[in-house]
Amino acid sequence: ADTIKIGFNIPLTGDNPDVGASSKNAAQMYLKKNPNVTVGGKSYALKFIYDDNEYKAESAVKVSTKLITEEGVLGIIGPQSSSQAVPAGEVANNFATPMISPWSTNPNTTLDRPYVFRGCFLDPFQGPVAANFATDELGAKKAAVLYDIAADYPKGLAEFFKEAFEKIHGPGSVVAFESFTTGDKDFSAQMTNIMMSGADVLFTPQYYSEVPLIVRAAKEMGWNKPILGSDSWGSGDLMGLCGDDCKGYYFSTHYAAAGAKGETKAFIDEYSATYGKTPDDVAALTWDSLGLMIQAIKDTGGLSGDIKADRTKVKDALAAIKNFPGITGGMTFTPDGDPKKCAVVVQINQDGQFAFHKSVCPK
Amino acid sequence: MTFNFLMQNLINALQWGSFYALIALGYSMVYSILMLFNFAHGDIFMVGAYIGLGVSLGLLSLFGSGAAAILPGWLLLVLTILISMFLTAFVGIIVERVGYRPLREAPRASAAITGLMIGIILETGNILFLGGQRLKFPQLIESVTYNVGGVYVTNKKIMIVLVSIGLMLALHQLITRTKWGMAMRAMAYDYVVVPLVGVPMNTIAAMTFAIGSALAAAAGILFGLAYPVLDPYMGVSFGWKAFVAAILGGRGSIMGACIAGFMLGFIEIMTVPAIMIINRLFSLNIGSNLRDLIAYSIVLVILIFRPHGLFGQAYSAKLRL
Amino acid sequence: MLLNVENLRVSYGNIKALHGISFTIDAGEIVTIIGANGAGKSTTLRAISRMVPVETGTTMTCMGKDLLQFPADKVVSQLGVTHVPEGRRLFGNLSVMENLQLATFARKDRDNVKKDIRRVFEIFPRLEERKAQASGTMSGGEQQMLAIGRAFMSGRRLMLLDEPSMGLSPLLMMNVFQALKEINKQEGTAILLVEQNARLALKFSQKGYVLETGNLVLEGDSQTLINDPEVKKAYLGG
Amino acid sequence: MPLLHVTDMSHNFGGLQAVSEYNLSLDPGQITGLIGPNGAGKTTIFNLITGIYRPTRGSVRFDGEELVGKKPNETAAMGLARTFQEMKLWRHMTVLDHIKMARYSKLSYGLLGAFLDTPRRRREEREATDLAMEVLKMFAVDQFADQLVVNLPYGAQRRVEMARAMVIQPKVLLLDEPTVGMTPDEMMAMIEVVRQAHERFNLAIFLIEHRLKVVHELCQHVQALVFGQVLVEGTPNEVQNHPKVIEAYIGEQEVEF
Amino acid sequence: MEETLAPQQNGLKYRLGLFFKPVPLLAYLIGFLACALWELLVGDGLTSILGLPKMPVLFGLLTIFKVLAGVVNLAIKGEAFNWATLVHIPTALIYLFVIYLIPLAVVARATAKPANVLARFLHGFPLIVTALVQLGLMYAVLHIWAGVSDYRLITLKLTLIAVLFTLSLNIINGYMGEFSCSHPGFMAVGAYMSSLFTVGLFTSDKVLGEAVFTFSAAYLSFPLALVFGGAMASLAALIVAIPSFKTRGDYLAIISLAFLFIVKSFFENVQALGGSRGIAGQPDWATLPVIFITVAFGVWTINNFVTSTMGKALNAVRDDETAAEAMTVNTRKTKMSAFLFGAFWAGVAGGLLAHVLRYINPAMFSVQKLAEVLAMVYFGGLNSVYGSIVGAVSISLLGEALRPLEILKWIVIPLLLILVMIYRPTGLIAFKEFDVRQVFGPKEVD
Ligand SMILES: Nc1ncnc2c1ncn2[C@@H]1O[C@H](COP(=O)(O)OP(=O)(O)OP(=O)(O)O)[C@@H](O)[C@H]1O
Ligand SMILES: Nc1ncnc2c1ncn2[C@@H]1O[C@H](COP(=O)(O)OP(=O)(O)OP(=O)(O)O)[C@@H](O)[C@H]1O
Ligand SMILES: CC(C)C[C@H](N)C(=O)O
Ligand SMILES: [Mg+2]
Ligand SMILES: [Mg+2]
Repeated sequence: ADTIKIGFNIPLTGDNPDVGASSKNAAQMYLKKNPNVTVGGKSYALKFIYDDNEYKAESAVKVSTKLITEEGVLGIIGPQSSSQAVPAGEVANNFATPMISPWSTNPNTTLDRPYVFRGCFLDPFQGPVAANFATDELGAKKAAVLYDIAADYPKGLAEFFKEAFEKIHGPGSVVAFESFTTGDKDFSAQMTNIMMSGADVLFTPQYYSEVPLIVRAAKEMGWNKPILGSDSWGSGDLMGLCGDDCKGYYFSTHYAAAGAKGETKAFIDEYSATYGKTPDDVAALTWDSLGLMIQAIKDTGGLSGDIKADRTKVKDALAAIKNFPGITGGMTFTPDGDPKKCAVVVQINQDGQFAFHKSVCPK
Repeated sequence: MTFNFLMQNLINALQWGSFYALIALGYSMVYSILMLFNFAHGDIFMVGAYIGLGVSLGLLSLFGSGAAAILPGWLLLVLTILISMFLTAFVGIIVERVGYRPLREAPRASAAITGLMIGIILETGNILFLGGQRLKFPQLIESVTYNVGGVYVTNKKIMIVLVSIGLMLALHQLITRTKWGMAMRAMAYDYVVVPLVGVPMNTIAAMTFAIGSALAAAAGILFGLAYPVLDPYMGVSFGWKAFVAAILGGRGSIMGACIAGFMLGFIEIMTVPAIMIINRLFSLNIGSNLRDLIAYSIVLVILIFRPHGLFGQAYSAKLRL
Repeated sequence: MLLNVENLRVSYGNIKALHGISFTIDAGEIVTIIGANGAGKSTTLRAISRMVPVETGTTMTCMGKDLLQFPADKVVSQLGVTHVPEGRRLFGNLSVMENLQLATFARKDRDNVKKDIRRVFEIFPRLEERKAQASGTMSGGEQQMLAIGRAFMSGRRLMLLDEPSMGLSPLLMMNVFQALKEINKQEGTAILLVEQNARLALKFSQKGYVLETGNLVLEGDSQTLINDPEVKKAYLGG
Repeated sequence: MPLLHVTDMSHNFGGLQAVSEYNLSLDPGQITGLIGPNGAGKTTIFNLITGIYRPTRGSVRFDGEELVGKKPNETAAMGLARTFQEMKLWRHMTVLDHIKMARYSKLSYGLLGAFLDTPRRRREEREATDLAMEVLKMFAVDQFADQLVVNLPYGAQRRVEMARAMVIQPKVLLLDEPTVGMTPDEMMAMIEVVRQAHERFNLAIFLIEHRLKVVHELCQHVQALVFGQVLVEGTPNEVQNHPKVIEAYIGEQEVEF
Repeated sequence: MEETLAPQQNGLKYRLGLFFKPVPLLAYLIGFLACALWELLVGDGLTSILGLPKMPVLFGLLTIFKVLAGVVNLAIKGEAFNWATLVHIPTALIYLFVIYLIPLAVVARATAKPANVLARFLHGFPLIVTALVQLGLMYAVLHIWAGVSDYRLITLKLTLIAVLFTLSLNIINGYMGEFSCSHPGFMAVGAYMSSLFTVGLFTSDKVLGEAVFTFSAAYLSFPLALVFGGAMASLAALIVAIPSFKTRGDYLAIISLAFLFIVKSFFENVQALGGSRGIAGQPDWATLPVIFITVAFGVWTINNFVTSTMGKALNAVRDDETAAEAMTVNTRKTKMSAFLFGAFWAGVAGGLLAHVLRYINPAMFSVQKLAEVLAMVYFGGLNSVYGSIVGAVSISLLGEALRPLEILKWIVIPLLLILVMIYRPTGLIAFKEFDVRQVFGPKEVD
């Protein structure tokens, strides 16, 4: 039978191997469920190729090139993180191959790149969501931010948050804007500054692995005010690492696992049954991005066999998708290739579940 | 703000410095005795932390935790530390046997490369066996925060600082007062003739690695208590920074390595409040993100003015080629 | 017979340094090996102290025990065979005292150690003056004394001395040789001496061997060798 | 005026007075010997003259120019070549490269020439090679030109070291125990080599030796150094028979070297 | 005095060596050219005849490891494995033999005589003539070879850059014998500064603003950008070079490591250069010919330097600094030139890298990069141009070929390196002089 190949440009080693593992898990689950796809009346076997980008930009470029020119994939899923997605997107666009980054929230990933799409909202959207939430629901007038300056995503989001918060409360209302560097484990110096600043809330758009350390440092310094996080908190492992320390805090994210319904619940149940843990954002977004890609392939109405022409067709079909029913929300792409998606704010409840608190949708 | 603020940071710096000191100590053991860069040391620290994790989980399941505990937490902690130090010592011995002994005659830099590679293997092995996700280190003892006049101190911080100072003093005695220490220093100077005075060289080398690795394990467990998230790459930056501290302290000086470790921790932590104070004083707006830049510029300047480290003597040895 | 070496063969990679030499040393005896540069003298000593591997076919026994069964450090600590290498090779970062103490690493007889150190200081009073000095900063002669003292501390059934006179002033050289003779007499230590200064070495010893490019070409008691015209021509400067 | 003129030079290491009030005047073509017990400060004097250490006090003049404060490569380039007691050779370099290296200060092609392989560089390198081969022949080590020095017999290594110093085309040659570790035969050969070099280039030589035979054969003038101070100086015979020298250095017994 | 053991006179290796002894580089190049053309002609056909899924791009290694990876996954994770793919191992080998090894051997051996004649003829002219001819031929081979697949092309480009980078580090770590950790920092400076030049001046960009100049021949300024990057890297190298007068060995190693941390932190913090987000959108100027010429030029100048007496002073300083000084060597100038020169080429390599990837960020120039380049230097061999070429090429290719092994790759590569270090502690081809005349010249057989 003919095959359709989809490439995965994901980090299986390097700083965040679990991100790659989640993506691969979701993909394998998808493949098991849908081993074949029918396009224009013809059945194709799906084939996924996972390539390791080592969580490095340089490698991500090589992997993209390899997937496109070597493996002859029809489209690429990934990279997950913006620091790889930005350079890899350039390659995909140059080779006119559709690429969907499930998780990259940096605007530059898709900007001016017709072939590059993403499966999530953007930081310029998420930043204000968090700022508004802090203002409206937490009653904060002064905010502190703690972020990793060396990582693309936290830094971007921290800046968007600051901008949005100061727009509401005036310049200087972000009273502490503290940073550290990737790999740092000790946040006591920054926390001491934050304690002194008199902030009402701490916003920290950090990876779930750093959150427990930050929360702990805060508590050890006597911090008893709210802490607000972002989509990077939303890993199934957060609670395993953080334990009771994180309970009661809020974060904005792509979907709320606890109390999910319908398709989303089905996905969560099946994933949990297969891999023994709740799917995190990456898994859910990878699943959706894969769904988008397959949908677009189907929408082409038939493949010619000429891979170059087919890629363009897939891209056009992707751009034309309307209201794709993803498990993380409905998706329609803007001309830039970004979906208009609602963000969810979840609270970590006393059972350690990410409980849906509210949903914020773009206007 | 000022006094409390400074005290608080000082205490933070002490704890952070303890880790650098402990790890630099182990690094410096191997370094000053075999004159080898043990670039795998950071990863042995990681392995030590994971072994500590395994041991403590094992002990907890044996003796129960929380209300059902048969033994008090501190005892479990002591047991965990001792058992893990013992087990990690073997990792060190294996690393020496496989990666360093065959290279004793080789250029030192080649051994540095083997060290790097062993480090990568340890990291990758961890991912292979444990799947790469972060693991939580169990909190064997209840964390208690004391508020001393507005300065927050936890019992763990105190313990960590004391344990590392204790280990450092013990090791210093070992190196300067005992025959073993003498043999280690002799080996640093000229390993070829060590057997000629009746000293079993391989035993000394293995011992050195064993002690260094055991120290790394102790550091790993204390680290797990203070920062309970373990990941396979947690040793990498520690490894390089211990390298900085070990040499900054001065070649062959165990004490020096330790003090340099504290100093490095101190510089790293204190630049943040220092920047803040400077900002206030001169109403500037320098970000605390310049920390690494400033901290390592200080290291660089120290070395320019003290080209042989803080406590090292001048020497003209070069890489053994 | 203290040491019996038969068919000793050593090579460094492709270079054959010793082609199967045989010799013996009796207890308390002073034996010298003379030969040109590169003849293989140092290699012989290194082979006995197990610093270089020997080739198959070699047998070496010390007091009836198979020497090849002992690793380098056990040759010192269990057989009492010590080697003062070419160029002294002290532990320059250790003090004089530490150098001496380290040499007793494997010794169990703590009381005797103190006595022995006192003995070394008697033979070389200069060392006692410099007890705490880092040995690396001492002058060549002082270092040579310490090297002998160190060997004395670690075992003294047989001392292997590699060019102890190298770089020493005439007076000091005499002192060193006197001290060696004294140790030999009082402790019954056998000495295997390697020297460029053949005349001195032969005068000092009872038995001599002449080594030429890895082969023993001549042996006999030292007095005979000194008067041998061949030896005279080749090694005693005419 | 003497070629090398040292006046009241002193030096100490920490508390140790290694050299005190040392004086030397060496005329062109003169060979002066320096003897003394181990640790007397002989090698230190060499190091002070050549600029490896900077004397605490005193002056060193060479050809009328002050040397104190100059770096070793500068004093060497001025014509002050030396060998080392422990023979400092470069393990990974061939014999030919050793000799050519001593031409460093005479090369004028500059870094750009080195990077770009200019004709000038090629010419200068060729000239250096030719000169080096000539010198190697003179010291009878030309057959080793392409070998690494570590593979050479000991005596040949000594001669390479000497050849290397000679390529600088020095006016003064400082030799630190050139015959140490040699058999009597090799020692005689070395004496011959030194003598030839001396005669051919009218070199001034300053020589440290423990073997009195070498001193006798070569030197017109000898200094005996004890504890950093010159005890006696004069002709070899005068010095050797001086009771103080016998007491401190030679000893009573009749020894041959 | 010394007897050398006679080499074995009858081994296969010996006889093969004898057979190929008279083959000059020129003939090998002709052979490779034949292979590349042959592949162009029959590669696709042979691929389908052999039933290979895709034309093997890295000499079949990738294909073979893909199959092996399948087996491994089956063994350790029980993942499904298509046994039919096992046949790809022999077929990939057949491909390797039919397309490369056999034609190469046959053509190279067959043209040995005329090639020798030609090489001897060219040898009569100044070196530059034969160098240009042979490099031109080499470029043609690479061009045709890489023309087959863009993956080959990017692998080749990055490999060439790695060669330059490795060699530039070998100057300091191998020839001068210091353990310098600052090289990724130099590379970063070069990458950023050349990007500043090209992106800042000629491209409209969010970080660096509108293009200052726009004209169609802007790419002609690329060499200038590279030189600018290299020069700035040299300038930055002063920070490491000056302390090297006073200190050596391990202390210098951490000075250079501190430098690396500082550079990384600097670029993370300078928002005008994109901060941690980096700079994207470098113009696509680093084409294969540009890289080839730059790398060839770099290798040439580095080789010139290390074979000159000026450059050999590095060895003298390494083996015994006191003796070097006593022999008139200006050790300051020597150290300084080594650092600045090494940094210059590292900077140029950085500039090329930035324009191949067309994206840079500070995280790329971390200690990981350091570990990588150190591995290449020490694997290939210290103090050797050959060594660096071999080290960079083999580790780069291996890194790609082992990709299918996924995470196991990071067990296999380190193990391999450890083995090399144990059995050849100074690297595969250490302390070997690269004599250009001899390499390009005819092979005279007696
Ligand atoms: N480590 C080594 N590697 C290779 N060859 C060596 C080594 N050591 C010695 N040799 C060679 O072995 C031979 C014998 O050397 P050895 O040192 O035993 O001579 P020797 O008689 O002690 O000479 P010397 O009087 O110079 O000390 C020489 O040819 C020497 O070059
Ligand atoms: N760098 C140094 N630091 C401290 N002390 C030193 C140093 N160099 C030499 N000395 C001391 O200075 C004294 C003179 O040493 P020097 O090497 O000049 O002696 P020498 O006359 O050459 O002896 P030998 O004949 O043994 O070579 C010795 O006591 C030595 O220990
Ligand atoms: C950490 C994740 C939330 C990924 C992040 N959105 C990025 O752009 O890198
Ligand atoms: Mg010898
Ligand atoms: Mg001396």
